[in-house]
Amino acid sequence: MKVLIFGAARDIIGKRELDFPLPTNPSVKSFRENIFKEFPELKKLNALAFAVNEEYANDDDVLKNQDVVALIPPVSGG
Amino acid sequence: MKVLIFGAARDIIGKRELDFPLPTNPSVKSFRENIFKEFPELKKLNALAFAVNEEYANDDDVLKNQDVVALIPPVSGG
Amino acid sequence: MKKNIHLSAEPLEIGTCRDFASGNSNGAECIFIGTVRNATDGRTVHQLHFECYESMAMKEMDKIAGKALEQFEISAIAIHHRIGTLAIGDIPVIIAVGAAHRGAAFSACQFAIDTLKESVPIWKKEFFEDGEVWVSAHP
Amino acid sequence: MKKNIHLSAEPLEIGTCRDFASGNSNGAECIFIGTVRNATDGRTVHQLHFECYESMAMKEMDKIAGKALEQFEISAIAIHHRIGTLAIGDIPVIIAVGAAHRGAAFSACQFAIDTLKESVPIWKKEFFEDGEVWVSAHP
Repeated sequence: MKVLIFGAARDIIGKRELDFPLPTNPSVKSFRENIFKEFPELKKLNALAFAVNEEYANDDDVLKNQDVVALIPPVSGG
Repeated sequence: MKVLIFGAARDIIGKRELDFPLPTNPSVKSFRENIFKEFPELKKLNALAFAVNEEYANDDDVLKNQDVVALIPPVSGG
Repeated sequence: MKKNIHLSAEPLEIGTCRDFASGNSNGAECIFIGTVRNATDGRTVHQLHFECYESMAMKEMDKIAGKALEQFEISAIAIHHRIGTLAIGDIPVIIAVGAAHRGAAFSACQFAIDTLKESVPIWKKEFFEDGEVWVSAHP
Repeated sequence: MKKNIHLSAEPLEIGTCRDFASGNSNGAECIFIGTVRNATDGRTVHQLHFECYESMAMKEMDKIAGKALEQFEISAIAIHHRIGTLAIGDIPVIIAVGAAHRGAAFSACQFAIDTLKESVPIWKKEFFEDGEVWVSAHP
């Protein structure tokens, strides 16, 4: 699964993009648990949302291998 | 007393300016009664406020001969 | 604490108002622009004429700017009003407000235009195909 | 029903936004301009850097414009956001709204900037004399 990484999350992971394995139970929730395990510093963010194919995702949403997931730290545009 | 006349009030009175006698009891209220007597059409306006020396006036305010009174029909700027 | 009041028969300029409201401590500017609509209650408007009690209108606009600076956390406000004859699309009024934060900029700008419409001695006459009328004058 | 969305590394233009929001049936336009402030919580800011998830940011801004047109009686809305490096006084965002009446113009404009700040994937890094920080990222 392709993972895009922005803002403060990128400073933690050190990359703009990752290839990350689809979780066994392919929910957004499982993905979050796995990525937090791999990069525990992400827990220090105020919040971390996820987008799947350019739309905000919910915990229960199901992921597929060809999805593009994005890590969305707290936004601060405007 | 000098009286300035604007907007719809001017269409009724037909003048931009009037010389009008100071009322015997020189309150704004008396002035209103007198000018309404002279130009009854003014009663057809939605409202008519009075300014004395460029400030909105109250019924009880006392007028002097050298004051400049203005007839202020409903404003519609902006 | 800055205010700028302008009443003129010449076209108003958004850039001038904005320049006035700008400042390095601002994070937000809110600009209100009134424009002459092509219709009122479904009737086609051809043009407008604004007249004013100039000296008092300047005083009342200055009061509004002063109150806005008192009541809201803003750094500057410009209130510009045009008088004379205006065509569709012309701009009778511009209010520009600068502030550190957007909430105050929006609130002060809306307060200023709402209050201007209530208290500033300016009168608008609308010209329709079949006549003309002083706005709000009659029931 | 018109919306105009723009995301660019080039300076934003108020006139372009206003032109888009204008129209002969409008009586009111509300323009919000975000500007780079010289300080945050008393610390001097030297510059800002905005990065974004471009394709998603465009979609989210488009949704905001669509919702504004649905929820308020407005005729047009332009939402322009800048990315890249900005200096004090530069403009990261402009939102321009045109409407028949001013209430809707103010409400829609404020709704749009409030929602943009909540949902559009754009991130701001502030550069101070002694370091840099992603705004709101950490407690």
